[in-house]
Amino acid sequence: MTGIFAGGLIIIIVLISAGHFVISRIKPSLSQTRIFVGIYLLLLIFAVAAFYCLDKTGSALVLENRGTGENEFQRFLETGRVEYLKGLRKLGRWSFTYRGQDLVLRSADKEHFWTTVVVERKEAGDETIEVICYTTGLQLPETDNPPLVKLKDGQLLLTNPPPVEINFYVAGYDFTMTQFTAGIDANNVSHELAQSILGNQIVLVRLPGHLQLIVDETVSVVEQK
Amino acid sequence: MYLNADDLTPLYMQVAEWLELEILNGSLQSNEKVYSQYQLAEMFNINPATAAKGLSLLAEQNLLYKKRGLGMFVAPQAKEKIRAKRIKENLQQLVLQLVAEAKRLQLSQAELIAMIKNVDLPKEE
Amino acid sequence: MKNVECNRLTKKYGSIYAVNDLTFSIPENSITGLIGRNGAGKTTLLKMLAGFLLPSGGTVRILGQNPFNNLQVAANLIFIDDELALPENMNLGEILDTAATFYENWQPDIAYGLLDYFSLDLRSYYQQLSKGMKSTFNVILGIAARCPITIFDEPTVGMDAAVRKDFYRALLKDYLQQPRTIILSSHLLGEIEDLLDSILLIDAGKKCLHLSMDELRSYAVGLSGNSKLLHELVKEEDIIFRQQLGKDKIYLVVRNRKIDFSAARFKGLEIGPVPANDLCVYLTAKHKGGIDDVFKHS
Amino acid sequence: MMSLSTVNLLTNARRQFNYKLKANAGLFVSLLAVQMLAALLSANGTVSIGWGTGNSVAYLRLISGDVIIIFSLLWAFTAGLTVAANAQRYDFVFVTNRLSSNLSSMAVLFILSAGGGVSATLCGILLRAFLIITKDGFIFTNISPYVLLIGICSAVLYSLLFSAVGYFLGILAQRNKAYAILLPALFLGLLFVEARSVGGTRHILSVIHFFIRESSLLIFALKILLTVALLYGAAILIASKMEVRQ
Repeated sequence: MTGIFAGGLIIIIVLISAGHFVISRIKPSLSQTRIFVGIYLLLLIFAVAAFYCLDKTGSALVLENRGTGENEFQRFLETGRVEYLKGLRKLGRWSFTYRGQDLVLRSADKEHFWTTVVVERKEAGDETIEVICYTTGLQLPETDNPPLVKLKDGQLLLTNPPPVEINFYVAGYDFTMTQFTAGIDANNVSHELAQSILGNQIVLVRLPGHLQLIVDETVSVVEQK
Repeated sequence: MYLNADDLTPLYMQVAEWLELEILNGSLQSNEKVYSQYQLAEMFNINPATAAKGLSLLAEQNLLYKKRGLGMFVAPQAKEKIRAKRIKENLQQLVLQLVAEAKRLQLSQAELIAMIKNVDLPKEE
Repeated sequence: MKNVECNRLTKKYGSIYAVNDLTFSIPENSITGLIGRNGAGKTTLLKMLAGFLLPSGGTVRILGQNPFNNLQVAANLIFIDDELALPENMNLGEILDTAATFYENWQPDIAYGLLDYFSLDLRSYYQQLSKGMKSTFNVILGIAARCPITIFDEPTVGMDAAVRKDFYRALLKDYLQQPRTIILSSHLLGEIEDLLDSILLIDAGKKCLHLSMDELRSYAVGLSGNSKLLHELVKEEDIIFRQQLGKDKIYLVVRNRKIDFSAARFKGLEIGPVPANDLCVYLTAKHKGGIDDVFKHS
Repeated sequence: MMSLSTVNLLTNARRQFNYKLKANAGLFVSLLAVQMLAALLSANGTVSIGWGTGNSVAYLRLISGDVIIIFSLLWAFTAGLTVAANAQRYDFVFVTNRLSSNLSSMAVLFILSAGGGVSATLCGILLRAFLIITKDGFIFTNISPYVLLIGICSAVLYSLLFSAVGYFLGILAQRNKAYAILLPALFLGLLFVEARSVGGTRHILSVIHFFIRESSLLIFALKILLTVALLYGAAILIASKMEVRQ
């Protein structure tokens, strides 16, 4: 640790010397200095004004209020009860009329279906199958990536959505701020944040009570208790 | 105006001499105020102390007199005194040298006098 | 009142004496020339007077106070040397305006007037000026500041003859308007001779002479004539300079002891004054025969 | 007799301050350059963390003004060095003495540090504002004006400390050029000794912890101001017997 620290300090000293060399060669006149500094000050003031005036509600993430989501998701997996998940959003909803006695639930393309499926039983005799896709993630265009759901020949076919990569910029406090506030240090933000941004998707399948469900090995299902 | 820097006569004496000439040629009349040491210093580009020394040299010879708070003035008989002094000191010295040189060159007295008579000075304005 | 007083002032660098046991004083309102050859210790002496350097021995008093690290002395003293360390980002006009805030007697009209006269642009930068123009700007600062103690160390380096002449005249005119104590150092006396009240001649850090200009002019006489005859008349220790003129004719510069040489005049002895500048050169020369001594035996 | 000027120390220090602020104004431009460079380096984020939910991956790029502030602190250090070197060169052209020169240097460094600290923090805001406008998928912690003020105060205090250290070392180096080589060598030597003594006393680390582990802004300010006062006091003592080499 101290070794890294010493190495870092050596780099800093080298940086200082190099910087000092360059800085001592920057020799703007007094009038040029006034112009530069004036423009820079205006830019900073403008930036601060912009920062506080911009509409940030769309993508605002108040990190402090965001739970990790891990425990809730665990409880949800144990119980299958959707109400354990906070901040659920509907991504998609499908409804089918089905009169068959049994139903095969499988992934459409032999691949494993990534999203957890929760099965809820309705009363018997209902002839509709409802499929709702939920997410705990943020409402961003990129995260709204629901799977495809089809009903065909007595099979409920689930297709993984095309994979997406989402890039986020997360700005926390500067170290000068975190030292005196218990705020978020951007450098301490870890996977949990990424997880809470992307969130967990679930597919809720509401089936008539009498329906015999055959689950293919390509799908993981949680039965609601 | 410049004093002759190559002349080895001390500067203050050169100043005094210049003032004497001014009195002689009538630029400075009797009882007229003479230049102050500062004016002289500026005119000749010299230290004012040097100029003051030139003035006091003339004052010592009673060619100038001092009025308290007003400065130096030309003494009433200054012109005559200067004339007498210069005849006695300068002219006689020059004549002596003149005669000595004539003698060295074996010039007769008559020839020398003729030479003197023939000198045609440009008229002073 | 003595504005500048030095008592046994010494400055040593290692084992070398830059200034060695100098004792002198300068009265207020006078112009003093500090004359000496290159390396005689002029700059070291002046920097001690200005309070920049700490003496190794002896004392300096400026206006009755020790000048080192002394704000009151600094407020009344300006030291101008041949290249001032001025900020590179400020133009001449800005520097003049800054100087005006520091010196209570500052004369803006004279400063701007001189700048204009010497064709220096207010918007130009000091580091871009030629050597001579830098010197010109320096002396403008020195004159316009009107400090009771004004020190110029080799102020005319790089100036051409016309500018030098104008500078001396400007200095004199300003001195006449506002007399003060001016110390002017130079390795040559010739140009400044007429301006001076007195001269302080130093050689190898030691004081050679401190005389008024008139005393200096009668300090020595030049004699030329038969060498045998001259050596009978003159004591060896009085000889300042010796030059062989012909086979047995010699030119001597000797200390003026008010000896009546008139009797010798008839034996072909010529007596004349010695120019002050030459005298200073002779007095600070290592050899009484000057450069000729080097070639004597060849 | 020409009337002599008398001058009050503080009056003179104020004149020197005005003069030196102009003479050292170039430092503001180098600050600007340093912050722009740091902002540019920070614009792509520092660490990237990925999180996948099977078919989706989120990459997080962490943005903060830390690099800008650290660069600005290094600038403050060199500003201290520069002001010390320039004091030796420029101050004595005009009326001054050592105390006045030091006092005005401190005032100049105070202004420079304030400028450095404020602009470093605001430059961080500029960076955030820039990213909000130009990048999609931007998520940030809302910095309340109160937190911003705390950030500015602490950045200014850090800058004061760095500039005072630079000034002290600069004066030491002016006193004797050998220090310019000796001190960094000594410092590095100490670092290596510390690096090797695993469980031993770690002075440098504890000095750093003394400042960075302080969570009360008030006590932090006291610590900084006390250290800065000690450094300046030492600088004044060292400088008082120094000759001026123009």
